[in-house]
Amino acid sequence: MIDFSYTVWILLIPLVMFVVVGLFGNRFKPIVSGIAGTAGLFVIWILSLITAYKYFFVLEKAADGSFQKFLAFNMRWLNLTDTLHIDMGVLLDPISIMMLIVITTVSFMVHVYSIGYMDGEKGFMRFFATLSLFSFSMLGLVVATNIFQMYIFWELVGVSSYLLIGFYYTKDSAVAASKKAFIVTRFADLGFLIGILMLSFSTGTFDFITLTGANSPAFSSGTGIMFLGLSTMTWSMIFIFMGGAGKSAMFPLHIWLPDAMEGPTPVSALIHAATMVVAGVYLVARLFPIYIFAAPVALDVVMYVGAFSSIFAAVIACTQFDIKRVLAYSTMSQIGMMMFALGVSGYGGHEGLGYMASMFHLFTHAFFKSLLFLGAGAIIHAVHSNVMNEMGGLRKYLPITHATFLIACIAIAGIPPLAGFFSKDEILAAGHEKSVMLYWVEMIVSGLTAFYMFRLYFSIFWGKETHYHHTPHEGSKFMTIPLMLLSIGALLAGFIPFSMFVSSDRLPFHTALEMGIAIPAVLVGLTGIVIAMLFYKKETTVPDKIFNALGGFSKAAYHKFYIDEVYLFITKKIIFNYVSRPIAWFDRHVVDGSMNGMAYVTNEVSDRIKSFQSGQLQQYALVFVSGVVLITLLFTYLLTN
Amino acid sequence: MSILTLFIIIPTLTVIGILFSKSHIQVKWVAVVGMSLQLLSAIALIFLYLAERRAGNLDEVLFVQNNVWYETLNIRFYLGVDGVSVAMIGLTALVVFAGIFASWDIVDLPREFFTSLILLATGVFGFFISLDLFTMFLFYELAVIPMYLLIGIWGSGPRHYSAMKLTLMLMGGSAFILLGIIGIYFNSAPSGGQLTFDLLQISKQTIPINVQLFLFPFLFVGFGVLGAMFPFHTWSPDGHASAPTAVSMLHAGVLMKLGGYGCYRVAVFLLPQAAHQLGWIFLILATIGVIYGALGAIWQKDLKYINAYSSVSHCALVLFAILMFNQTAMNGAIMQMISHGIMTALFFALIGMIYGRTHTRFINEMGGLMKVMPFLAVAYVIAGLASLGLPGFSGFVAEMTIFVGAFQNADTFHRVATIIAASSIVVTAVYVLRVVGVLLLGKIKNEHFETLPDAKWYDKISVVTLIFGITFIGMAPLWLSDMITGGLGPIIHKLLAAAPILN
Amino acid sequence: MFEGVPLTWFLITGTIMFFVGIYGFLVRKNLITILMSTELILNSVNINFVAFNKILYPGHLEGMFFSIFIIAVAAAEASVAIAIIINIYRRLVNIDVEKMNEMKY
Amino acid sequence: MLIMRHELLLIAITVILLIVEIFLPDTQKRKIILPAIILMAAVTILGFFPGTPGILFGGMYQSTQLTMMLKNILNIGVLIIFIQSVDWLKQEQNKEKVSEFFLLMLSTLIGMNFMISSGDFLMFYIGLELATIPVAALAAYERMKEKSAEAGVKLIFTSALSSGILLYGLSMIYGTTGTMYFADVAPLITGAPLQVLAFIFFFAGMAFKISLVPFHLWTADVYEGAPVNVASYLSVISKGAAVFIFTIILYTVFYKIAVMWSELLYGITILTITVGNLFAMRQQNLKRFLAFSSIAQAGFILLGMIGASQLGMTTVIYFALVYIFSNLGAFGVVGIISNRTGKENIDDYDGLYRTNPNLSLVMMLSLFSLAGIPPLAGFFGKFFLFTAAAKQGYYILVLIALINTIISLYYYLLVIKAMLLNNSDQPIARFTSDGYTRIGLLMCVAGMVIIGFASSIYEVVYNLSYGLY
Repeated sequence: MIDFSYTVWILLIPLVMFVVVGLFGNRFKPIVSGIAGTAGLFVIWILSLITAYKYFFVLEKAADGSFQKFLAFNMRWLNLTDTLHIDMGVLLDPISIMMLIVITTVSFMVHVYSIGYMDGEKGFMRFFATLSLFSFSMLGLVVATNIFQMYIFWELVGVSSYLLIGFYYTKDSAVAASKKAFIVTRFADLGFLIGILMLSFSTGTFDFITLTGANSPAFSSGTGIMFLGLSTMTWSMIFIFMGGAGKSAMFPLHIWLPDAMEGPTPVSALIHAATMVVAGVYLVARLFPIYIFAAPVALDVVMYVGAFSSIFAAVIACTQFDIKRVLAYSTMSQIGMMMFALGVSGYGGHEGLGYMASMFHLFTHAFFKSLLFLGAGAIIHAVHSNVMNEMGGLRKYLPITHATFLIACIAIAGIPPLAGFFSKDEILAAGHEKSVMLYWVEMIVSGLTAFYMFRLYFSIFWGKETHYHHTPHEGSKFMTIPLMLLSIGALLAGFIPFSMFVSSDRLPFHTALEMGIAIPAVLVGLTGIVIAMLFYKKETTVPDKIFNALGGFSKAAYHKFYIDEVYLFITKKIIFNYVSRPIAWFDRHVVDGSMNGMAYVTNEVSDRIKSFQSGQLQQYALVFVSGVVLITLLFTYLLTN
Repeated sequence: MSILTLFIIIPTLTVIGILFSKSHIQVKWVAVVGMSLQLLSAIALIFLYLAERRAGNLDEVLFVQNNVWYETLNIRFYLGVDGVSVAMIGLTALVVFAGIFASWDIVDLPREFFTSLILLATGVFGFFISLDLFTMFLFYELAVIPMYLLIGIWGSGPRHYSAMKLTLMLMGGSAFILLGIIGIYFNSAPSGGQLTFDLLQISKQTIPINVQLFLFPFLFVGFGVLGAMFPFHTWSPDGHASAPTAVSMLHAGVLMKLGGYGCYRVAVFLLPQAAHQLGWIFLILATIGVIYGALGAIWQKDLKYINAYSSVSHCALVLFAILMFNQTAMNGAIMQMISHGIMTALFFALIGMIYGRTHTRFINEMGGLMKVMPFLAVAYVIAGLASLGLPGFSGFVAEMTIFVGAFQNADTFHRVATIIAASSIVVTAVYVLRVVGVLLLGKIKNEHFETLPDAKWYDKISVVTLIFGITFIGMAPLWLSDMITGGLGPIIHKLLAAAPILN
Repeated sequence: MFEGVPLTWFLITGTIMFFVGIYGFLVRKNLITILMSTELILNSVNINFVAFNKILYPGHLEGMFFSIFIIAVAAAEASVAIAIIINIYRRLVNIDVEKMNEMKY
Repeated sequence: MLIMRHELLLIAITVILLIVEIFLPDTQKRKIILPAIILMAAVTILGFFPGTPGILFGGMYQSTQLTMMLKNILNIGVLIIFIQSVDWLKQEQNKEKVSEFFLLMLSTLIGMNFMISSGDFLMFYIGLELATIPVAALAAYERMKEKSAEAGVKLIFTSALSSGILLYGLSMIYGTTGTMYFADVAPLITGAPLQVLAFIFFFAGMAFKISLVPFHLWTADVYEGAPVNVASYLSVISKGAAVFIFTIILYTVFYKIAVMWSELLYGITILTITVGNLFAMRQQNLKRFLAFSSIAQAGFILLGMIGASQLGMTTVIYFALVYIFSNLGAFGVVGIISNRTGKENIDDYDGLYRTNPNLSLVMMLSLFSLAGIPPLAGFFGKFFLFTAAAKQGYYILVLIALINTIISLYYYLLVIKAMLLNNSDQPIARFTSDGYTRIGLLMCVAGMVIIGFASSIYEVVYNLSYGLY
């Protein structure tokens, strides 16, 4: 057995970086923080690659030929009950290692890119410190050995996301967006927490290996009907999925994601495209055995939510003009597809194709989506705007960006042989096996994806010639090199025989392209591209006409179907004005009033009885004598009874 | 003489030293030296305690000092600590230490200020180490009274009203406690023998159930008032709002913990049957308090009010956890006390420092302070994050322990209460982020604020000490949790014996 | 001399005197008259003591002694009272009890 | 002779002072102050030497360890009052009548001593009157002040009425039992209607002395009108002595109808504490304020009496001891400020701490002690009183009393608020008090601080006390 305990350093190095840069960063020049953070990331990137190599190619497989799932490191962190305790450790299995690769790669690229992008920004040091914190949290999340550790890091990525979205803290919109992101995900996390409580109470453990093992207590306990005809385990899984849905921006908890684009673009690339937002997918995948064996209803929920979110977001993406928002809705749509894939999946071998497809798409998506964001960053950096109407014809000024952006667009549109094609194809194949209707929904999403991506592409790089104040130019080497490296990933990632490494039961299996699915998908994608080209390559009025023709629907889509307004109504109007304010009033006037009332009554009584003390000697004597008489009468009464 | 007597002797000597100090500076330094010694003794106590336990000492309480005081009434000067009290002492020492630095700016009557502050601390220390109900009560009242002067003289706003209200409400609570204590005393030997105030000895008796049912509400409400139990919490917002910085810190950080600790150590421990029978009433109140305080905080505009309502919510969580009657939840309750103690002290320290610079506490009038005073702002963000239960800070550990513990009660009533209480974490996030957003981020609203200075060295000592406290516990909670669990044994045992059906 | 006069007669006399005294104390406005009323009360007590002693417990003289002491104390009391009244008169030129209400509430 | 030690010593110094006084010219009367204090101190100290218990005059006078201790307590109180009075006595208007003050006070003290030692209602009555009549003269001491005269009138007349009623009660007791000796009366108390009536009359008379509601109305006016030191004498010494003897009589003479008087005390306690507090909270004049506060305190003392046990009696005596120190502390401060500035209102005390910190501190401690705040002795006293009442199962009564402590705390805090919290444009100017006042106040503070911690005092009291059963 190879010793993997060094993997704990993958967690510790970013943490140390965070502390060191955070506390002492301002003693040095800003660039030092950037270099230090990047160097740390480089080290753990290498470590992750080594780990992956050793795990997949060197480590012996288990007796049944599957990849092992084991604790590389573990320590007791907190004792709760006799059976429940929170541990901190590193769990290695195919998906956690896959995630390690994704996170460290993208994170490293983003670090390098940021040195260029953030150059001269105020708070450079703060940026890198928080980025390290995020890397630490995200890595901790994926290697979590138990669900509580995952929850802990889950919260931590939430806060790093909060800090990074609100990086430009003097901008009110950024502050509002960060707040929104945190609170919405926090609300979802409440569901996660309740789910954990229910799950752990039924099973008596937090441990992933026990929970998802063959003899998991989750399969046998908590099966009784609890509420609305569903079992405890189903409810707990639905609650846990609520947490995942919040972080992964599934409908209706997605509202924070578009706003989160207020953060610096590298952050959007890292957190809101490649890593944190897929945590929900990862969570479901992590607990997949429980979903499939103990809570199939919850898995159906995952499927429907995923499918709906993907089409919902794709429609909105077609109507947006802010390039980062388009990408954000695209992200939401793609994650919806991953969720959908998990939802349709079965367990074991080819049955578990959806599971594999989901992970595969997660993997490829990370490359081309972060590439898209970084490209968008380069564009914004060049033209100082993120509204696509103010752009056009940029291919002349930004050749490298143009090329890489195009690669990413083709990849996400699902055109072979780029990465997106392979993973999307598997998803559609898995979907087709489960539900034909949803398969066609995803097919439409696929087409829409191609359309809005190329709408974006053509509007930016072709279209009308816009006059710029300053001639746009490429960023520094720090920015262009990561773009090129990532585009290699976007080009080639699809060729990895993913099912040989990642599968629902950790047993490798073979997959082949199903032409019956691949060909229609490619055709749909191409259709989308062609339409986009017709509409946007030259400046035309066709899109506007169509937009107007669709009337209310397109308007609603443009306004993101008014979900934000609903939330705003609930929070601002109902909670703030109709709950909190009355409570504050109630507290002041009723609760406190009753306390003050007691004092008032005492005072009043005191005032009323003052006339007894009239100063008249004879009245004193009268009271005296009446006292005696009263007591006598009282005792007469008492004695006669 | 046990090490515990130090915790009374040191503050007493400090007070004497302060009274004989010549200048204002000297007063402060005497206070600093005294309270540093106190902090060191507290740390030493923690280590000694852990060492003793590791050496296999299984006594219920350690470092016992037991002297007869009033022989005929069997009143004793009886000191001793278990894991819970050691933890509380650590908390107190830390907060007091930070409090001294936070009040470095006091110019008006500093001698009196520090005297009162340390007297208050003495009361708190004495309360936590006493094992005799009489001495416990004595220290309890000793801790409450200096509050009046501290708020009344050095406070702000409607300080006279607030001070009076706070004192009267707390003394009202203590009147209830007194009745409860006397009632327990006269039933402390149900099978004959000498009556006693000795907590441990009483805990080994079973007080007749009808007596328990009579006394329990008095004791629980009495301590609950100090623990800001709904609906007896209204002294807290007013009191905090008017109090000077260090007093708010000590008050919310430590004094309010006396309430929770008393509920746990006296009401529940000595009257377990009644606790089982009547606990549900107070559980409802506590649950209401958790969510009510949090929702109430959203609308407030004054920083101190926000934090006061937040304290109501957090302290209600302590009572909530105590009333869950199992080891995990109680452990969480104690941790929540410690966590909230440090955290809220940090909050009040920062609010005080910000107020000292901007001269307003209304969040609408401020904004963008991050730019002007980054140290204080970052510390405030940290405090806020700790308050909303972020992992890595003590609040998370405590809250999660409470929720997991509370969830072990499998009936619907407790479940619903738990879920309602748990939902407060969202509401907490709302108000914390609202404050952070309006106060620290965004643009600077008042140009006068552009030139305000950041934290001074003494501010930094105070803030860093407290931040260290919350992060240390938040990162490595195991020792604390285990230490507390060790102290919980007898009470859990007693509760289980009281209700065999439980669990 | 008292043979044949039953105890109740004395007691009734005493009681009447007592209440007359109290009545006088309550309604008279002149301090001197009020002082006289208190003397009435004390004398009613004397009657009681003497009557009880003579008729019920003739063996001892406790009641007699008591009344003698009461008379003596009453004299002392009266002297102090009158001294104060004179002082009042000097200050107010008036000894109306209702005028003495400077301190109240 | 040793049996009557206390009384004889007091009589001796009274006579000595009287003789000295005769030979002093009118302008030199002040010279008597120091000898008086020294003699009183000597008497106080001599009183503490162990004495022989015994009875005299065929049982009319009885001296026990308990009564000796009670007399010692009173001696201490009077000594403190003497010391505190010096500053006032040295004022110009009192120059001719300094010696009267001491002589009258000593006479009342002698009366009280006899009262406490009485074994017979006759002795009790004589002691009582001796303890009352000179006080009326003292209340009217300031001849030039209308208020003082009014106080004298109110005191002497209500006291005459109350002793009339008390005597009427005694006459009925005599009628039903045929004797006035405590020891002989006790077994003959059967609870017959006439005896109950007699007890009520007797009770009313005593309640007047202790100023229990509704027999308390004279208190505030007299305290306000009388010189401060006389008021403090009335509030602690007179009241203390009456409480002592009343407890003794209740426990030794009327124990057979204990059920009855417990019920009576129950109601009176609630009334006294509540009414006392409700009036006290609205006072402006500090003497009046302290008068009502002392009424409420008397109500608390009843809690111990109602305890009707050894514990009960101990707590009564112990509390009275504590109360003497606390109240004298408060009165001492009021007195010196009144002497120096003539200001007696709470408002006048605004900002006092800034100008006269030490006086304010003493005042604060005294008020805290009265309110029952630890670690001052008042806390212990009150705690024990509650314990005594709770021992008999009067939990509801204790609860009501406890709620009343909140009100009392409120008004005590009002004074503290004035002194420490309020700021004033024209605070009482800074002044240095004389040595006597300082010693007097220091004794009070020492008492307040030490008595609580020194549990041996409590134990001594406990061992000498006795209960009903």
